[in-house]
Amino acid sequence: KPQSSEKPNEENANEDVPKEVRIGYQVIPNAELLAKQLGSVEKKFPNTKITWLEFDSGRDVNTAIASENIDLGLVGSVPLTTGIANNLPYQVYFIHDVIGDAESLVVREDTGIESIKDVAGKKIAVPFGSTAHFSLLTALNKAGIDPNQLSVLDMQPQDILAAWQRGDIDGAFVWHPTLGKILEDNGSVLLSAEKLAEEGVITSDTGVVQKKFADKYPSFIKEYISVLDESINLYREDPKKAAKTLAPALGLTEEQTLQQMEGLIWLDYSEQKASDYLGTNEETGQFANVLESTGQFLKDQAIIPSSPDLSTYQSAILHLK
Amino acid sequence: MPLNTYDNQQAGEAPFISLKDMQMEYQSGSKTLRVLENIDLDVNTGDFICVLGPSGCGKTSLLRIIAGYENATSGEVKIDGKKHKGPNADIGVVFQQANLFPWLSVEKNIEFGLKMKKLPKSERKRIIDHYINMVGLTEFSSLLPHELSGGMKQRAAIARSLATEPKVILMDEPFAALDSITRQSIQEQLRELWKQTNKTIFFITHDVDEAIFLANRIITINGSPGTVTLDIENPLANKIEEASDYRDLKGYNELRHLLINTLKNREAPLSQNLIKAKIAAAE
Amino acid sequence: MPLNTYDNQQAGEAPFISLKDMQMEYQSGSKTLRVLENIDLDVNTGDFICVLGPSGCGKTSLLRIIAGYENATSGEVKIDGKKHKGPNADIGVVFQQANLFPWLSVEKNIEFGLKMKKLPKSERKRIIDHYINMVGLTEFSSLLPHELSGGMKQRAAIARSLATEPKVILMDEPFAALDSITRQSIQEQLRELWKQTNKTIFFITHDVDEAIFLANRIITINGSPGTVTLDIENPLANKIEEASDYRDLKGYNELRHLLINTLKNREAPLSQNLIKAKIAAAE
Amino acid sequence: MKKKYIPPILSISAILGVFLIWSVLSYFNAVNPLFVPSPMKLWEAFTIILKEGYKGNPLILHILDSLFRLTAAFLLALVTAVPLGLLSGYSPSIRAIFEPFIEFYRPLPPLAYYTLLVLWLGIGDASKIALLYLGAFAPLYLSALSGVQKIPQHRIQAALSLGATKWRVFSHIIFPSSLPEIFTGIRTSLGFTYTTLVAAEMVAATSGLGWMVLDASKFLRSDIIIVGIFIMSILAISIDACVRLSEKKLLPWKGKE
Amino acid sequence: MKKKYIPPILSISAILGVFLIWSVLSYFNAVNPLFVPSPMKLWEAFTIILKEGYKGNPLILHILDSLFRLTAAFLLALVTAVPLGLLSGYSPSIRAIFEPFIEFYRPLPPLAYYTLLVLWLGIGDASKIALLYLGAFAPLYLSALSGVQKIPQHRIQAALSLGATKWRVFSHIIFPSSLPEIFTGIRTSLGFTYTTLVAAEMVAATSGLGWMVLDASKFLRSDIIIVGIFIMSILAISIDACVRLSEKKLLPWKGKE
Ligand SMILES: Nc1ncnc2c1ncn2[C@@H]1O[C@H](COP(=O)(O)OP(=O)(O)OP(=O)(O)O)[C@@H](O)[C@H]1O
Ligand SMILES: Nc1ncnc2c1ncn2[C@@H]1O[C@H](COP(=O)(O)OP(=O)(O)OP(=O)(O)O)[C@@H](O)[C@H]1O
Ligand SMILES: [Mg+2]
Ligand SMILES: [Mg+2]
Repeated sequence: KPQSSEKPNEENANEDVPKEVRIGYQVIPNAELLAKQLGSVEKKFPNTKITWLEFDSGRDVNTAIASENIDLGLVGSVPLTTGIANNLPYQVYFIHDVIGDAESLVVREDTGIESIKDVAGKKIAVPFGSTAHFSLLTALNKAGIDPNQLSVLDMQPQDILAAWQRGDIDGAFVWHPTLGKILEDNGSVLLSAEKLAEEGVITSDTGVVQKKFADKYPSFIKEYISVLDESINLYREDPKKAAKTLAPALGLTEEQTLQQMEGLIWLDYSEQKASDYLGTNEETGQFANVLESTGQFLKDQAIIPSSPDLSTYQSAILHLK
Repeated sequence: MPLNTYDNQQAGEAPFISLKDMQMEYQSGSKTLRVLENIDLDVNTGDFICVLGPSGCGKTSLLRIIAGYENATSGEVKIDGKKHKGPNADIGVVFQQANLFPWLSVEKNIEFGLKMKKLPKSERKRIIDHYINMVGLTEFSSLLPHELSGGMKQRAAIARSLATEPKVILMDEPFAALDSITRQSIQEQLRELWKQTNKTIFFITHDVDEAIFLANRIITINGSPGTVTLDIENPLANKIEEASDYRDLKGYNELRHLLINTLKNREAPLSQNLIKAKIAAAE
Repeated sequence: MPLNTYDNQQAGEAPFISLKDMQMEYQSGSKTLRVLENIDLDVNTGDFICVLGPSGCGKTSLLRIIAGYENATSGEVKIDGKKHKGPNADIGVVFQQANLFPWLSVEKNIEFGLKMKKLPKSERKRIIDHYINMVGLTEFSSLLPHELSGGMKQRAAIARSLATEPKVILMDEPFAALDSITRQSIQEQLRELWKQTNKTIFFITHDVDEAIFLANRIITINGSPGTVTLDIENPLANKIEEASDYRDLKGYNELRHLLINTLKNREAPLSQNLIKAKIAAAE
Repeated sequence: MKKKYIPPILSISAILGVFLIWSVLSYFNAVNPLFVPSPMKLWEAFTIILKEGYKGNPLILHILDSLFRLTAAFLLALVTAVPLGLLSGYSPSIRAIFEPFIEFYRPLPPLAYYTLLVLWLGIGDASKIALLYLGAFAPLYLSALSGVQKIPQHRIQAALSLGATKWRVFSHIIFPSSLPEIFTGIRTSLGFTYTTLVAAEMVAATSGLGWMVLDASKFLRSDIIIVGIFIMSILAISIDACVRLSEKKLLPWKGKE
Repeated sequence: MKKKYIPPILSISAILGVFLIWSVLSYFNAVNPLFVPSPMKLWEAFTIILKEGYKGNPLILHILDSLFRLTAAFLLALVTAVPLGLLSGYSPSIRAIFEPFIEFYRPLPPLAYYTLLVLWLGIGDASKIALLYLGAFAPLYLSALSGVQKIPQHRIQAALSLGATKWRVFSHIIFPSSLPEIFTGIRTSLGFTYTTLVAAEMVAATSGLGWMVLDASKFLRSDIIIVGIFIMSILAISIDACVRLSEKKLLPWKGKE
């Protein structure tokens, strides 16, 4: 069990330090991955065993949270909405990144698709249940296209790549590294998450924490956030160096890494406390509203059966003193 | 009309197996098939009984009831004066097919019953050696059953039954699967063994010659449902050994015809005295 | 020393099957096992030959060579004067186990060979009806083999072999699996059939009585490798029918002893004349 | 007499018992409904997808889509694997040519080569059917092969002695003789193919029972997952029952040779 | 004499032929190397992962991790399924209690319930082993059951007539008599369990052969996928050969009763 012993430790000072913390991360160029690469989490908590577990979808992170296998995790805002709607016992403590160019709708150059209106009748692939899925559906909705007018295919990124190479699909809403690879192969960006964000359709990758863990070790989270903040500062000061550190984890060159990092917006914790995002105890942030509208949209699209009201989303955001 | 002309040799002793007015029925689907009827039979210690009868008359059923594998539908089945308590080591059985345990060597097969009796190891060894020698398998004691010929398997099965020293041995056409030469030699061995040990043997066969050669008492079962139609002492029993070929013995042909005709139901069953007279006349 | 005392009944005709100095060897691993040696044998049209021999002497091997399933290692095997061309419809075979095609009804099984011959449907029907009636299975013609008893299966197999009208029928202990009463009746039928049709039959058995009852010519094979040790006319062949029990016939016991002793190799093989004399003396 | 009723009664009691415990636990909220939804909730989920379908397609369409893929793959396997297996049993040379490849792929987890199939055949039904086909192929091939090998030699000899030619032996003896084994192979093959159904519907599907369960798992819909599982199980048991029934009809002599 | 060498020669020729065609096509770039990498490239990929491992873990560790999961699951299944199967064969009541549940889950695709297993047992080895365990369980159970049912009645009666008690019949007759069937079940079970290996390593694994292939497919590394497939196949064939060998040693009487 993660929370180590239930009984209080002998030494008062150590009361708040967990013996082991299990972090479910995903390979996305953000501050958490940077901190992992630098080993700064381990440095910060010398008395805690840090276990990193790699996940490749928000679905598995949700499942791992539900089965209490991880304490901290990273999920996209859409799986997060699904999780909250299913009463998963977790709270958002951090926004790792707001998705910009890093998730885009790419179409083949030879299909003649020039605007979102042209996708009717085409084959567009997207991993279902992901932020990209949500972005695609929202974009279609905004353009007044019924998803039934085209075929939206449920595919994992690697399958998208394979299908693209074979010419089986006309376009895909997907993230890196698949995004980079299909762009190189006669792909052009039709629409990006950044563009949608400008229209108020925000998608992001969030850090979630097991509720029990948050109640028990608030100061750990605080300090973990400070580690993330350090990473963000490092990136801001020396993006090249950050890219160099991340490149091996992504299996890319430094330039490619840097390019991908630019597709994501990194916010430090103080920025996140603004009312546009997480907010504070006193002033509720807009992020809960984003989640609420995401949930509402998913429900309207009959993707999830029901979405809770705003207060549920609000209480799923952790405000640290 | 069952006919019981056999006069008890050891009239003083109580019979070891005793069936009284026994009936046997099988349920097949919704139909009831009566297989045996009005069976009255006493088996005495030391008897070598051969049971003859046409196919399907209920010989095997009778044996299974005595072995305790099946319960009679009605009537009394007593072993040693007590109600039958199911299959047990007092009643040995040798089946038509040798039926050895295929994962045990000849030796281990014979040891099985002794282990069940919880005899100490040295004792077991002694008994195994004795019986394995008796059936002439000493050289083959460590072979597995599938490495033996049909006759060898059957001999091992007999040794296995004997080793536990049951009070009676039931045999269901044990030699039917053997070729005629092996068969003859194993018949001779069984006869010898019976003489030496004075075991009680209940032996089913459909071969009239086999019955004449082996038994000191011959029973025929007939009809449907089967009943005991003849139960006689074998008049040739004591002369078999002396003769070079028992088929040349006086009275052999008469006995043979009598048995065959009884089996075919052509001749009315005769009384024991009449049979004796007939055979005597032939001599 | 092979001994061939049989004098050809139809000396004018060439024998249908003719083996000359035939040897048979099996390769088992690196060893060579010689099974048959110096076999000289002529089978004439109309013969009913019974082959006797102890287990393993090579009877089945001989039959398989004649059937064309196996090639002799050396020597000559001629059918109808020509080199053997493999199994074909001229040489019918009846196996020890009935060996019917389990997915075909009795009727269809019998039809199989006729279909292979590409006979027209009406013709097939006629032949099937004839043979199915001959073996007494008319009522059971549409049953599948697994619905028949052992004896019925064997009869169907015989009908199947006969229907294609082979020139010779080879039978390998066809009645070994039957109980004695069924066996006796089917033996009688086979004998009858042979008389009616004058078919050539080559019949393997290990039962001396069966050979005496059926054959007009008896061959014994002995030793290892097996050779023909006796080849005689059956002196009782013509008297069998008249007698109520052929075992009561004069000469029966002598013939029986002769055969058994030859099989046991106790007595030196006799010449045909000596045998005739011996049997005549007994009469 | 009454003894024969005991087992079915026990079976039914065991099933009811589990349902009861499940209902009671659910009722008192003793288990997280996310892990084990209550029977009531399952029933609701079932009636909803029955009425409204799942993600735009009616339930029956999901079932039919899956069945179509299964059937197509299975029939394809039947008409290729069985003749090849029979020929392999008849001719050691043919067997020698094909067997190394079959033995090579046979033990592989289908998911290991699925990506390759998608690369080769695309994302349409072709790759899905190919995956199921490969699952169905090996058991059918092996059963036909072993069917031929188990034919008693004397049966073939009997046919030859009745005048059959080599080709007639193949069509009239080898084939019908192998049918019982082939039927066993059909059941194994269908069973194995069925277990790869979900894997086959992982890529680029938007219909099918397997896809439904996978999609539900993305949205933590344990109720739909479990309903899907029930439907799959019932479907599989029905398919197997049909095969068994037709086996009994077609091969009354099976096991009684 | 020479005839018996023909089939192996044909097998080897067939394999070499395929390699040759493959090499030639690759050499002339007739096929997209993404779809079918050249044999050379595979060999390179193999030597690299042999020397440097794959994603931080040496190749042997991937193999051992997979083997550990397989073995743990299989042994667990062996010690539970076999006794339960034997008991079910011996007592119709026990069978009646367990069979509905086994029949229910048996035909299910493992991926259908994998999400539930992860929810219940977490993302660690527990859920992976459970998935493999369920795959291994049913064939073992069924084989033990059918093993008991195939024991000739007269064998049990013989034991009783030799003085065996009911319990001794179970341990001394039922168990050894069922061993041949159980061994067949072991082979089926191992084969089936093996095919779920990749599925079991789909969630939150960072080692194992299955994970390696899946991870490689994320980056479309066809070379690694195919190398992984080769390793898996060779491993499976070796495992099966071991089982067959020990079967021959332990049960010389199998098939010759
Ligand atoms: N378990 C059973 N259920 C129903 N009927 C049975 C059963 N066992 C035997 N029968 C029937 O009982 C009758 C007698 O069978 P049994 O085996 O005792 O005959 P048998 O005299 O031993 O014959 P055989 O000489 O052929 O062995 C037969 O008609 C048989 O079909
Ligand atoms: N295919 C074979 N390979 C090797 N040896 C064989 C083969 N067939 C028969 N034999 C051997 O040849 C010998 C003669 O066998 P065959 O079957 O001809 O005897 P048989 O006289 O028919 O015996 P039985 O009366 O027992 O049927 C035996 O020792 C047997 O082991
Ligand atoms: Mg009987
Ligand atoms: Mg023979």
